[in-house]
Amino acid sequence: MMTPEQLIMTSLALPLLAVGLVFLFGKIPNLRDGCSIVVSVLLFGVTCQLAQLVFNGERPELVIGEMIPGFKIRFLIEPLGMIFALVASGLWILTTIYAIGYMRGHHEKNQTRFFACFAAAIFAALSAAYAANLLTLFVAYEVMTISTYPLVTHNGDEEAKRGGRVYLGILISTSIAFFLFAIVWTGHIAGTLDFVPGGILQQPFAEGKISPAGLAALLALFTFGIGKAALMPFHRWLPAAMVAPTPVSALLHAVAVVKVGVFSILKVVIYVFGIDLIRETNLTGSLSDVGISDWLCYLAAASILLASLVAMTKDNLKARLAYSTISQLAYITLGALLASESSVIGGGMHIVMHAVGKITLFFCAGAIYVGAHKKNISDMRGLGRAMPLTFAAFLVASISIIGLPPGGGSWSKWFLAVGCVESGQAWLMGALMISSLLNIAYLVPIPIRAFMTPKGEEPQKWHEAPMMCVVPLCITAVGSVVLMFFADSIYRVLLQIV
Amino acid sequence: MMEFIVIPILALLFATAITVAVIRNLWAAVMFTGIYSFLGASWMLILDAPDVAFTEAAVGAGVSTILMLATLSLVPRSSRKRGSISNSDFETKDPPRRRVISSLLVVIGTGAMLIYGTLDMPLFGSADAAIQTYPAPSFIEKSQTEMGEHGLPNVVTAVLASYRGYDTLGETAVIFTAGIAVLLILRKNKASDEIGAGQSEVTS
Amino acid sequence: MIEQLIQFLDVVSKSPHLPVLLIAIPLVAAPLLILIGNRKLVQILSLIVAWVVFGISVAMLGRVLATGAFEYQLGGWPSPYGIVYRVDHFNAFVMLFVSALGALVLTYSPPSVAAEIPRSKHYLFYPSYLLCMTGLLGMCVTGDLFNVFVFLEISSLSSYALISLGKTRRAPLASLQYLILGTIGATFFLLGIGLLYQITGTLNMADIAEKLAASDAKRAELVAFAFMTVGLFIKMAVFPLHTWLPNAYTYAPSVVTTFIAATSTKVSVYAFVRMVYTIYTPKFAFETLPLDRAMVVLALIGIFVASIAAIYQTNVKRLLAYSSVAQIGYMLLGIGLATEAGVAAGVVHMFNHAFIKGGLFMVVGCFALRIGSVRLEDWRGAASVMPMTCFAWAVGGLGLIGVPMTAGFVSKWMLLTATMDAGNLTVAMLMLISSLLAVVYVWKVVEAIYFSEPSEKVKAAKEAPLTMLIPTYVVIGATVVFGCWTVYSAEIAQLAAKALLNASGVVQ
Amino acid sequence: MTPETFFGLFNYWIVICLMMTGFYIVISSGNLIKTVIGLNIFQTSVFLLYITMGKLTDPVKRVTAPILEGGHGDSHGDHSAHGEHVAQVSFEEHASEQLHDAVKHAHADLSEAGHGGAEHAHEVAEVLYSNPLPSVLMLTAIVVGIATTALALALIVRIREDYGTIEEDEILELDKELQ
Repeated sequence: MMTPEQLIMTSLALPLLAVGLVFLFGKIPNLRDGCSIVVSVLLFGVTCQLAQLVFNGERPELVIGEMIPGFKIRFLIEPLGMIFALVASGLWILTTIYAIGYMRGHHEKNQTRFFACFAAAIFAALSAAYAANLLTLFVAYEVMTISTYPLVTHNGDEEAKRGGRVYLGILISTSIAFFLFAIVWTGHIAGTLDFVPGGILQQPFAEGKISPAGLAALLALFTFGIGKAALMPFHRWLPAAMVAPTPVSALLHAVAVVKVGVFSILKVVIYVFGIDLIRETNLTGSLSDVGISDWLCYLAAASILLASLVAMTKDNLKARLAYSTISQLAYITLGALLASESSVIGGGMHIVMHAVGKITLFFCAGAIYVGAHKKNISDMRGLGRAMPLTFAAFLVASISIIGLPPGGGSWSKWFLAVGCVESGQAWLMGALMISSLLNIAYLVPIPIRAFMTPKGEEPQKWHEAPMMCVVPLCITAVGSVVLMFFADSIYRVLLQIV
Repeated sequence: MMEFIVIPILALLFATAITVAVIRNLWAAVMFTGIYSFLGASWMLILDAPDVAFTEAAVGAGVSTILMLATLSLVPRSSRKRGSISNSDFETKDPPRRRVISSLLVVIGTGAMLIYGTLDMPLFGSADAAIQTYPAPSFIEKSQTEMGEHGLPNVVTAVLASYRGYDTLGETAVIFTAGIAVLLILRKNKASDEIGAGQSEVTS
Repeated sequence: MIEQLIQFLDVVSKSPHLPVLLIAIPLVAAPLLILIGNRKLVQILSLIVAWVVFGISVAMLGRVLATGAFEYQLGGWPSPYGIVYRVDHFNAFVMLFVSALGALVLTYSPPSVAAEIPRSKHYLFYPSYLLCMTGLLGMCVTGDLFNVFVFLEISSLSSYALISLGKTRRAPLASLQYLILGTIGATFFLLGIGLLYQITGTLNMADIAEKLAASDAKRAELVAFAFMTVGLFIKMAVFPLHTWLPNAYTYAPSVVTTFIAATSTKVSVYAFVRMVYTIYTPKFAFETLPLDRAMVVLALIGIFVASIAAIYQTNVKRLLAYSSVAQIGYMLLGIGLATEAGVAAGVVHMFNHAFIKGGLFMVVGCFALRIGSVRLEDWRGAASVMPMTCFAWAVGGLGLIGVPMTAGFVSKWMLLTATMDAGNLTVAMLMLISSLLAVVYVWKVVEAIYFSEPSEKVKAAKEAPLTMLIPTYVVIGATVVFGCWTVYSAEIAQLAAKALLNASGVVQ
Repeated sequence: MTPETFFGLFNYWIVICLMMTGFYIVISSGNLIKTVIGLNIFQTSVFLLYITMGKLTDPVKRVTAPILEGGHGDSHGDHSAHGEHVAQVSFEEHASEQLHDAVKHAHADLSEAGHGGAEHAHEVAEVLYSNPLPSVLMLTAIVVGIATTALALALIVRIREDYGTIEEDEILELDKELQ
């Protein structure tokens, strides 16, 4: 049995080991891909062990050392991070299996680079999940940006290059110009960068080291600086990243990358500001009651609606899913910024629910592409008969994303709605409701049309994608329903943090 | 008495400098530079610095003038102007007006700043200037006692060889560097060299 | 960890003559090498000399870390009569990276030199290189102001010669342009020394500092300061006195560019810091004179203008040259803060940037050797034939941008923290935004080499030789190592900053 | 400003004017050789400034170059002919200067214990020396200067070989044509 410290170390080392093995066996595809799968299963095992500890109230810690004089790279696992790590590592197994099927079925080049970068991105996701301070989080965040860039530009054509440029440009610029600035500013005011329950800014605020306006500015810097949360107007990178192969879109742009973004925002809200500070601080004193996060909440709500509307106009399936992701991420950001207990719990829970649901949708999109070479929704009429499993999974996952029972998403949306009321912004609930309706409008017709419309002209060409693609998507689809019944345990775990 | 010698020298120095600035013929400019160095050397002699004066006369007025004349006479005709050496090759063009004005502004600014700085300087020749009182005992006394039997009567030489010997070593290194440099620059590439001078190859 | 190293170095560094050996060995070796004249032998011997010099620097740093600053009186003459070499944390640190890069670049050089410099000149090239390194080290080690001038000239003259060796006819012209500006700078510096000498009667830096504190010749002090500053700013290539640098870096042979870009401007920055913090006081420089504001403005304008200029370059050497001008701005920003954190940030950026820029120019040298061009359009698609070289560029480029886990991030972080602690939020913000420009010019190259169809020249090329790749990877690797582990970079820089500020009477 | 200060600083100002003339030539000239000439004059003037600083004058005592006169040590028999010559020259210079000063201050000078008059000038046993250090420094600087000049000229020869001209604007024009 390993000590908690060793467990953390192992769980961080395993993805790196995978990077090494993938490069080492780059010439022998079967061995290379075998290694990926074995390592991912091992990693999930280790993460589960850690989760057991964390959910029982322990807080395992690992200090790597000083990266910059006075600032340490340190990991400390708390429940929110643990949940995120579980989701990322668990879905990594499925994605790896799926990716092997997809990449081979598609005869992609540079598969070695692909799998290596993939493992590196998982490493970054886990580091971010375990980060004990803002510096560690930032380092992990940037490592993730860099390691996913080659994945986005994987195809190497002009379109991929353009997509990569937007991706890197927005993520790096926002992170350096805003996020880094906000971190250093926080350090300057608070004297520490550690994540502390209750926040580290309360004390300096009470001492008058920062004004309410300053606090509001700092919060805005964090919110925009964490560009991976794809809050409008810094959302363009996400559709741009859709030029990547579908497994990348699935794991990274539905799970790891974007979830690192919203996860970071939640962390900042809970452990740097402290939800009390955000909820109780007014910009203008007693006269009118303008909270420091209010305008950001409105922006998030607008982002939810706008992204949904844009999604409706997209015919390309992946683009539609990308805008749907932007919209769903804004739910989580909104939950964080509302800074009430329920909204934060709802945000945290939505990380899980949305991850499982959205990865299913992307898997389906990939499977459709592999099986039928269709990218556009308008071409998918009647496909459902040839690919029943895929479209069934699509339907189930859509229900979860929309927030209808029996999808897991119904719980997280419920908590978010309650959060709106708790923090006195009940009318924002309206935005959530309208958006859910929009979700129905842009997601449900896809499987419906695929099943209902009579067959097209060339049915013989269509068939289900290879088993390695179909099995993972079925598992995740089932998962998104099963989560409905585990929402209670997630709730109880998350209750520890607020 | 001294003024009678100094004033003409200074006047001449100044006149020479101005002449060099305005004259267009390069041969003449070089000769006037030599004269300038020579006049400077004379003044140094009056200022109690015979060693420097002689070095300046030899190096500044002598060697450097010769080098410049040699440079001027090394005139490999350009392909465009093949033919006899015409005197016009050695006429410089007047700088454009804008450059003259901006240069003058820079120079006047710099000069004014320096003059501002001199306002705090000890007066010429004053004995209580820091430079004359510090360090005590002075180099002159010190060199005599410390050097013992080796005490050179010429304190400049003594200091050069002892206290500031490493400046002298550095000075030798400078000359040596310049020597290598000139060799490197002027040495023709041998036929055995794989790469040519690559005059025609322009990488930018 | 640090104690063990100190113990080891303590044994090595017992010799009291280390500071003079540092200068004397290469200075004596250079003429001997020319007498030897054999191309291969000269190459090997100069390599040995360079590594010995590096060893001495390491030993000196070890000694400083163990026992603090120490002095060496040349010829046994004490100050103010004789010349004194003084080694403290700051210059030991600067000498360490100057000699390290000097040795590494020399190790890397043979194939590149063979390709770019005529064979018959090799036996002159290596001694010139050693002399240039000696000059730079001499400027650091000496505690005598006039001696600084002498060494400045040694390094300058040899760099003029080295730059003029470039293949194209523009190299001599670039060299002459540098010579003219450089000589103006050096003469200004000499003038400043003269004024200081006249009001203090001494040339020893510590001595001058003492006398200046008591002196009331404020106007002369100020003018001396101004002239020395302008002189050094020219050598540092501070905007707008940087005009010599892009041409010089572009047209010099790759090895020369690498060495000069990595070390030369940093040593001038060193001299400037010495002047401000050891000879004068930061109080004088930043309160009596508003030099800090002027420096912030110059630095920021310089960073923006040079970075934008870099974006538009199609010649990679010139691109990096403009980037160098911009990076000097960051060092100035840190130094101008006059706080311990600020100076430490400036100093550590000297160190980090030396490695980053050195590494990147080494990569350029590899490309120049195999592709025969430094134009970006000829590098297109190089990743397919030169994967190792291209990867080195990517890593070095990330360092230049300042991505976490590279040395550039450490400097950026420290600089930002220091600026913020000094209460200058606007400057901190502008600094961050300016650093985004680096993303554009670095990534322009990354895209070209990784995601383009190979150009004709690339198709004929092959991977750079190992003798060049290994030193390149050592330097590039160092940028990553010093990005994650800062015991020997940032922590020494902090010690140096502390010592400097304590010496100049700034209460912390 | 008193006339005394004015005359005391006058020498420096002259040197500064010379220096600035040199500097002007450097920055205004488009001809490479002319630029080098300018550098030469600029540097020479800086040497003059140093030397001016080192000079010592004294109303009474004799001031000479820092070359010790005979009888001072017992072991200077082997000094060079060059040194001897210099010593003599400066001695003569300063003898005349001394005479002049002595006359000027003859009646005002009370510190010489009642002695007055021109004839006493020769009785002053003590000799003052100008500061040798500026000379030492400038010897080094002159050598540095000539090294720079030589290097610059070598570069100019190369440039003229390559471009056929030494006018800066023509060279830039030629480079532009090629691009």
